[in-house]
Amino acid sequence: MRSDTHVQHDRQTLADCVLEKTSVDVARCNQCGKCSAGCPLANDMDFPPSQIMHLLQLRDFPEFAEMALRSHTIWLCLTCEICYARCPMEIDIPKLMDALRAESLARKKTNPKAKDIIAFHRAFLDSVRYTGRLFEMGQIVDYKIRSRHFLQDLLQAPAMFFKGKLHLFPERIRGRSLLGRIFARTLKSKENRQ
Amino acid sequence: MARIGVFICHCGENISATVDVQKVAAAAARIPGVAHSVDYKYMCSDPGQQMIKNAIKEKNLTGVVVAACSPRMHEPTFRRACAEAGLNPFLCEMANIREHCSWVHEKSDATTNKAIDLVRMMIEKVKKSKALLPIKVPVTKTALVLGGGIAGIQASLDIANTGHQVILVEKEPSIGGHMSQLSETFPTLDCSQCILTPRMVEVAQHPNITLYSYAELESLEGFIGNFKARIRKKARSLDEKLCTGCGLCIQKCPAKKIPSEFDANMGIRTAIYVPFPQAIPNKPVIDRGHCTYYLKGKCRLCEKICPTQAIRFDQEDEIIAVDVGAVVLATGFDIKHGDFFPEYGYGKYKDIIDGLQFERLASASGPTLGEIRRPSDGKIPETVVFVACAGSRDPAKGIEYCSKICCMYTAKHAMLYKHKVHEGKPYVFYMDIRAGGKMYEEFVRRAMEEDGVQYIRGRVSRIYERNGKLIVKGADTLLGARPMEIQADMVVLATAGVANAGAEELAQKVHISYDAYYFYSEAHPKLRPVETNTAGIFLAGACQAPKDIPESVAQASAAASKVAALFSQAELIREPLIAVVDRSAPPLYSTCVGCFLCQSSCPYQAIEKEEIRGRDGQLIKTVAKVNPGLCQGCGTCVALCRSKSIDIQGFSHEQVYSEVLALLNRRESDV
Amino acid sequence: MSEFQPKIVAFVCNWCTYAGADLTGTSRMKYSPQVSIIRFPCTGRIDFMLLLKAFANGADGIIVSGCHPNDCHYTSGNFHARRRWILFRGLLDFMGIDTRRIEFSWISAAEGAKWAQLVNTTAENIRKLGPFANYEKLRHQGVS
Amino acid sequence: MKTGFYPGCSMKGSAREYSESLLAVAAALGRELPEIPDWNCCGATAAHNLNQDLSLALPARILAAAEKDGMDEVLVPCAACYSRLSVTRYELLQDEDLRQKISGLIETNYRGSAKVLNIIEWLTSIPDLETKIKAPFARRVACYYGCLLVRPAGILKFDRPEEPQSMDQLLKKIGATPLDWAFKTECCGAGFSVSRTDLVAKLSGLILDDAVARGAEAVIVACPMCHLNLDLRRPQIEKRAGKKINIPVIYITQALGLALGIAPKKLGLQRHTVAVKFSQSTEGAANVAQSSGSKTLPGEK
Repeated sequence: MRSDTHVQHDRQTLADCVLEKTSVDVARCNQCGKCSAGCPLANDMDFPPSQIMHLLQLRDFPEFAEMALRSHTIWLCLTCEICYARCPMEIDIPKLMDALRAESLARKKTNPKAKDIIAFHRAFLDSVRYTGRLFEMGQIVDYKIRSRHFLQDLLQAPAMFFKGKLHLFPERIRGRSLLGRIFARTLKSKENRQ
Repeated sequence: MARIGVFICHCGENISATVDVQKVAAAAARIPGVAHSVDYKYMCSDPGQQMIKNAIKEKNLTGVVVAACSPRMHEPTFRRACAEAGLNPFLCEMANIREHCSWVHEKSDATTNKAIDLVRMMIEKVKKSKALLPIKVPVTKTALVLGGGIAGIQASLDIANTGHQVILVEKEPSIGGHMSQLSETFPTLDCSQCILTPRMVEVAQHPNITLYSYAELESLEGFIGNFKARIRKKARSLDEKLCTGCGLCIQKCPAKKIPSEFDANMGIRTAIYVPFPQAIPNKPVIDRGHCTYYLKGKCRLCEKICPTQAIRFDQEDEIIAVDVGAVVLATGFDIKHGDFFPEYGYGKYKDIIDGLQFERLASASGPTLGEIRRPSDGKIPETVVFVACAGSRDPAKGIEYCSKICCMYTAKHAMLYKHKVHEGKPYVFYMDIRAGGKMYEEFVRRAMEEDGVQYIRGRVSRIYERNGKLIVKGADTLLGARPMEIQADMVVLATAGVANAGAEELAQKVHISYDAYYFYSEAHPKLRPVETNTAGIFLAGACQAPKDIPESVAQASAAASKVAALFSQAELIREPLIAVVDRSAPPLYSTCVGCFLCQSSCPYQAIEKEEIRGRDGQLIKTVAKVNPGLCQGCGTCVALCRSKSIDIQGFSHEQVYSEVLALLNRRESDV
Repeated sequence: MSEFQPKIVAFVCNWCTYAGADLTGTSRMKYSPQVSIIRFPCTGRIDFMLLLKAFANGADGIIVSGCHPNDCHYTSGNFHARRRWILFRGLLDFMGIDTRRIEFSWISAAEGAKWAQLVNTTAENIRKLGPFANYEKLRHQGVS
Repeated sequence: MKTGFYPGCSMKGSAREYSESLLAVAAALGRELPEIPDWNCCGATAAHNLNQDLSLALPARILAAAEKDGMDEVLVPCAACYSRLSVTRYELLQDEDLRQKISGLIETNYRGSAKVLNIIEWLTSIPDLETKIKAPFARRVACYYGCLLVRPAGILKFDRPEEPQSMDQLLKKIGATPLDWAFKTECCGAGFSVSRTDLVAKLSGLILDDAVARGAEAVIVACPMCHLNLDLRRPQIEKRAGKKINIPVIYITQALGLALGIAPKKLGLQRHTVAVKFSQSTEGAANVAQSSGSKTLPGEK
């Protein structure tokens, strides 16, 4: 049960927590490293995927689980699924990454380097939440405020605009109120934090 | 009326200390049918045994119960004593009043009473016991060996050298198997053919060995000591007696560009061919799939050129029936081929080859005469990447097990490459190095230390071609799993060792069990490693699991010794404690209703169908029949039988029921 | 003997449990004498009519024990026994026999201590359950 | 058989030429593509990065809407949306409890009747497409599948995750020469287009490099995100690579549109950052493409 997730932190190991929520079993990993070898961003990660697996495998060492939760890796994962496609043990690593991101957020242990990425995701979702669809212009602006990267893309935005790719006003769908409720039920509630 | 003799042993103090043996003897004496009841210090001693023998003679006893230690200890002793006194040994039973009574309970009436119970049980059992005669099975002292690889060769020679006949069947045109394809062998690096070919010649010349090459097992019936095998000798399209193996036909054959199986498709051969120069027998075969005559209806060059007119285009397959007493399966293994590794481009890029193909490249008799030249353009590769565990330990590719031989042969390959191409750069991607074996670890160390092979700990993620180079994307998990790229000229995949294509079909033909990967199952993983569950059929070599040469040879000799032991007596003598289907007078003949539930439950295929026919030869009913040669006496069929028509001697319904009743219906007089 | 002393029959296979019980003896471990062993080549041989027979003749409890799964001397006998036991349990219920009166277990030739323990716990349980009173009924049902 | 159409947000904005060309093609082929009424965003990467239930609820609402509108299948041209919708359908059909939970969240009972189609499945399903070709698209093309069109293969059951062929087959039909290249399914950087442009520049750079090296005249895509990264982010890519890269990136529907003889303007080709023009003769590099690549190829440093 998710409601007592926070209690569980102390007793339940991160590996068990992941297993329970995603049925991905890190014990299956035999550390062959094929995932890391094929991961497009392994070089930019602090821990390539196979090492994240191992951090969780040593389940009796919370300090390692901590490293996984605070890692930059989980936010750099592009969910390109190449690791899953090639894993000899057929372990759904992307799903595991999703779970780790959720835990990292829930336990307020997100890696500072990931702030831009998280900011972008948040901006994206807010745009969807209030209009029902992604309002790119609005999102970019929102993102800039959150990330404080005011100058980025300044060169390209106008070009996009003149090519008719950026609208100044968002499209709004009728089902907005329902969306509002969906967001409220999911994002806000601790119940389903994952 | 039964006349049972009961003998209570004190076993020194071991029994008498806690059990009142006199009381037991007295109680036994009161049981109906007991003609003689005594106790003695050491029943197993000579005087003790003598007591029994005398009593049998003097009191002409119809049965004997010895209450002493565990039957697992002395049952043979006392049964022998009875036999010597002229009493059928199976009319002698033991009551275990030591291990199961005196040693495990305190001194008390309860303990003594239990001893009495145990004795009474055995008395009642013996009353129902029948005299049994040991089963004698005649043995045909000829062995059939399937597969002419190193395992089959070794087994055949060992059996033949014990003076018994051997029929060796090989499906290829020549014996030699995979070992004959190898260049050099780890860990000594001696040339494979140099050590193998003498053995092959020995087989050819051995007076006790009949070799059928280019032949396969058609069918196998019967049971241990008495198999009937039918062998299909495939049409070689020539008369072997006339052919001298001069090879003129091969030189003249116009169809020259056929990929050679022996060279793992790295070389070519003609349509009429011998797989390799040292082939045994050194007589060609016409490959009808490629021969111009069979395809186009004309040519027959070989026929014209042959000095002894040995060619026979109209020759047909021949079926040979043989009687054999034992079978040794040495059908070997294969390595995984085909498009099962798209991320590596295996089968797509010419310069990605498998282990056997590298062996042919490195072999002095191979298509490149031992020079390491890559298939695509014949260039000498400057950088070669060896990938271990290519398909092994990889459930996603359907293989969970470790193929065992790859670690060693990969080290060998890297070494051989370095020895032949001094400036060459060999890299090995590995997961673990499994070098258990005499001089194996040292061998791998040599590859690393002396030949400078660079080992990278990790699986390769992907291989693709770019500008004539093979880009190998890997990562070293010992270096933080950082991805790395190697630009290779050639890649050698140590693809998984798998069972032969025909393995399953053959196993069903000879009724043996096999595992999920179609490797043959041994009777016991530790204690019966070369036997199968079917008596008289033995295993040797890689058909049981991936194995290297030393192991295959060792197992082959083990199988041979099992066969020799079987052939050492004129008849197979076995304890008669086996199942039997009842027979009764006409018109019933048997209570068996022919449901054959027993047949499906028998782990030994020991139950056959028997047709009962009247004098007019017309079928009356089909009933079950137990093959005494195969039955091991587990009794599973007995418990399953719906009409209670099948029973097991020595543990018959009558016997066990009376044991139960005797135990539970203790009469006051007994105590 | 004021206390109720149950009669317990043990049906065991020759290769694992019988040898295990021998080991209990050679290592001089003690257990209660209410249990007597009947030897079979394999648990696969044990016809469950025998168990009914035993109950019908006043057995208070029964132990069935053989080789561990995959250790069967005859490769698959113990699996047959297990499958049959699962069916038989239902039959027992139907006949109004408390299934707790039968102990089904695997004991290897090396588990002498486990045998002693099994016997003692079973004897204790049966003692708690009391004598198997209605075996007379079984007789009327014609089992005997 | 009613086939609905889910454009997804980007096809209304940054990728509008994708929907323009799709609708033009659909019209030319005489196919109806009604939009799912009042559709919402699928949540894309952001949703499943932050919250699983949300990442299922958003697509579920879309599919439920399609069902309510009586659609038997839904064409989802955006590979990213296609992935989200497919995964959602799969997971909810796998797990009844989850299905009910999500149905509760979206206040509609989602049944899972409507099948999810990607652009290639849809185009392949069109009978004798070859016969409708007016101006064969006779170019050497690098078919770029990206990630989400073929992975996770177990769920999508579309094409194999290594060396997929479906798009190549389709391009052959319209007269193009698909090349055998190495980056068919490597990731372009996807959702990092804004937040980590540096990484996108790197990954997309590698992809374009290989396409050019093999002598491709165009990269064909079926995903707005891939297009955004390979086309709109070209300045950043070139800046990082320190060289000019001219190869255009074309939506599969645009290529088909050209082959069907539809005016480039109607296909929105003018909206690209990288001008769509084909320079050198087809012949020259054609045999380069065939060769095992042992000699250095044009565009290779």
